[in-house]
Amino acid sequence: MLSKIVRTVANQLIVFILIFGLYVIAHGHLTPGGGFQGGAVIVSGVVMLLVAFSSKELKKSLRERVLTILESTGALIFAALAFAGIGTAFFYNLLVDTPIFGRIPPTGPGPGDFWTGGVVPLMNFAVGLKVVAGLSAVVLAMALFSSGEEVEE
Amino acid sequence: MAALITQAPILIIAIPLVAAFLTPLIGMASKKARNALVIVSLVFVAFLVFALARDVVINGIHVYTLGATSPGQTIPTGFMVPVRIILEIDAMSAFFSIIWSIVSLAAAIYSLSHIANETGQTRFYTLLLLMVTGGFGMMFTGDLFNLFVFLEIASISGGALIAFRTRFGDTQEGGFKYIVVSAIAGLMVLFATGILYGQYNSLNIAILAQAIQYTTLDQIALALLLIAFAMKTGMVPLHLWFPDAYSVAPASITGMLVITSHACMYAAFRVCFTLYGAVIDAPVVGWILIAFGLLTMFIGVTMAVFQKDVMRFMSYHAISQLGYMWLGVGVGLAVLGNPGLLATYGRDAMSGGIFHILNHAMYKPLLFFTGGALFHLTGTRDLAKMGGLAHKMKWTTILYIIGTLSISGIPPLNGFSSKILIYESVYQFNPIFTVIGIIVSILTLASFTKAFHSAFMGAELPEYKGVKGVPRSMIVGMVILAAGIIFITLFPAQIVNWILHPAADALIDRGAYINAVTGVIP
Amino acid sequence: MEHMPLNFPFLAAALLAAVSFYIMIFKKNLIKLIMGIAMMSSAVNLFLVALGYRAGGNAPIYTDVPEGPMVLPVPQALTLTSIVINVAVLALMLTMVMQIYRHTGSLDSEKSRKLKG
Amino acid sequence: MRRVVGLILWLVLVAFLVWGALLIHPFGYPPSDMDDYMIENAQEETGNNNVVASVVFDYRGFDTLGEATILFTAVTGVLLLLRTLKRGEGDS
Repeated sequence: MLSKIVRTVANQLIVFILIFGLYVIAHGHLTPGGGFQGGAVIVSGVVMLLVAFSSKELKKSLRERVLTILESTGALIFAALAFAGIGTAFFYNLLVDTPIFGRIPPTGPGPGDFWTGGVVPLMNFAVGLKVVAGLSAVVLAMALFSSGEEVEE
Repeated sequence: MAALITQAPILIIAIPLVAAFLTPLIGMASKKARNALVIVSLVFVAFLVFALARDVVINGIHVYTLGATSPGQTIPTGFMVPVRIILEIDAMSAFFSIIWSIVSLAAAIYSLSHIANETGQTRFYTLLLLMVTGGFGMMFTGDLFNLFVFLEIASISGGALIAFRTRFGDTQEGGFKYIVVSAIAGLMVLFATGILYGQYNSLNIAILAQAIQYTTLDQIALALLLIAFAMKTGMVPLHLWFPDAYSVAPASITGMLVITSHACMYAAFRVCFTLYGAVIDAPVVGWILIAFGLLTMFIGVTMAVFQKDVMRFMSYHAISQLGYMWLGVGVGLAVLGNPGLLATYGRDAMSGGIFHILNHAMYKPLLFFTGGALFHLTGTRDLAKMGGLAHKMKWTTILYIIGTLSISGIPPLNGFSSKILIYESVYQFNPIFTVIGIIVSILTLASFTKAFHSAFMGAELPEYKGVKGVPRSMIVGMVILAAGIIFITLFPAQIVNWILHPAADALIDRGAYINAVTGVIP
Repeated sequence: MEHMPLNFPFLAAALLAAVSFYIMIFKKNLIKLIMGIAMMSSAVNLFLVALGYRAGGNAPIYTDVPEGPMVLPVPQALTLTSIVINVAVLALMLTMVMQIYRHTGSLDSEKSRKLKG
Repeated sequence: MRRVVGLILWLVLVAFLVWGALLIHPFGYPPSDMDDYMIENAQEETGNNNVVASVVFDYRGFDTLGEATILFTAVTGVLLLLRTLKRGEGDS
């Protein structure tokens, strides 16, 4: 556990890291970024917490069980979105031209419209959830292991 | 049913995948439900594989374009090359997927009691299903980068499963070696993919096969691909990691690893015959495969003779048997440019090599499973410490004898049918190879007899008086494979006509593979 | 932009790969071996991205993009996939090294070799 | 002996790598049939302004599913290997 200054600053900073990560995930279909990148940004915040507080402290609020459930859920949402198009073909983008994220942007350069992309934004969210839960679990497990504790089954 | 067959290629990959994602959630609620999910999904996948394979043999190649407006639309309207990932199943892929579905089912059933006393079972089954996904993906994909992705899925899950028993140090080393070799092989495949993409701006195997020029860069890519896949199959100069990894894994996983090495062999065949088929310097590459195949056969068996550890001993035999397949297919490749010789013996040699893959996929996991049963009962892998176990494990003894006779090529059993096919055809190519093959076969029989003697025969040892028999699910897993062996033994002609010749022809006939994507009716 | 002399980015990727091969062949420490593999994956990623560059191109994103050609999108997607795959492989390899260290107390690939064959 | 063999192997590899790097197409002028199709049609077909996102999640979405699967595999593997062994110390 590091000094009180570091812990306080980390406590404040994590909010901004979360917001930035969510922004990167949410705008994956408009600007550079996406689920993996935004997820990695949020996990960097988790690593910061891990450094500022000890892994034992963090374990109290981030249960491995919860992380496993979240990761499986994210993966299942992703697979379900891919399965949704199986009426035509697996991975068919069936939300294009529908009310949900279905607008088609005008061809060529443009300002960008959030409600476009079909299933892509939803997949970004699913992947983001998966990456955050999965990589946090890995980082936490490694930290716990090297501090002599072991992961629950 | 027709719709199911149309969707079968993706369902075969996606069902184990979704089951793997579900396993951690269901495993928290109930162990029984989790085991049922694993077995039911694998049984359903096996059913789909058989239906699809039947359809492929009757109606020809299946293609499935992911995300297109219809699965058959490989190329977007008004354009020349495919932009989406295409799954392509010809008789060769169907053949390998049949093997994979049977062995993975047997391994899953075997695991039910083999790891019953361990912690972390839910994660074990999750990884097992992911490994199944990776194997099917490698066999079905028609896209080079997708092949790399599934290769990595199969090898990462395999590496983690090898290291499953974390309380032993050697499992960690074996897993680490496997994962390092896989990572290097994967990066080599990725390098080669990049080289081919940079020249032809496509990732589809059929389109690349159509466009390929055999420039120097293509030759470098070919070398990278072949070395990578040969490294993953444990060909001799690159085999040092192979027994270390195979001997320490749980026995069910070792059985599955044998088939992942066959999947890598499939990828190597795909590269040699389909991707580079038109331009490849066939005699040179064929002779290289033959030379390394013979070396693999010989060194594998000579190393096996000295092993005391039952799983290491079987791993070296696995290396040695893989040499037969390289030999058979290498002879086929060496005469690929010569239709006359190809018809006289080339096609038979290839069928023999492929037949040997089928046989090996049945008896080698069976032998590994019996080795695992020995370990399960005695807690040691050292042959010198075993003895008199036939009293305790009657079924295992019988199954071990079936496996031994099969691997040594004793006449009535299936190992003989494939070896005789290889010997006969290779004899016409070069008689010395046949002699080497027979010598290796005799050494195999001798060393397996010796191992049989030290593990099963003799008086019952006092320290194994109290042990219980082999649990039932392990016996069931082994019996599935033994039933496969007996089926092949009883109907060799049907197997050759219905499975092996279509598979060998699919390798030779690269035009059909390309036309299935480009849509040109020959 | 004119032709870069001697395909400089490809040469850089080749040299990075050469350094990583050197580490993998000659270094005995397992952590260094892992670093070699990480460097090799960086070399492959650099190679893939360099394949897709088009002279004077913009990023292939239509949101507020200036006029001009766009670089190829597929290599960028491949690189993204490859980066994530390498993260996964590295995580697993490091875990195994942690376990090896726990069992043998050493990171030397010669010393920790219990298996012979 | 081992060092000499390693050195020769390494020099051969480096020679091949540099040779390959010199042979590949000039930097900045790649062949681009497939990619041009994507750049032109991504907005219309997938509704994405970001062509890379449309390649990652639509044209080559299956790769991304595989990639997510690999991450899932690795996480499961890491948690499997670092698990506690408190229960079940029996024979395997």
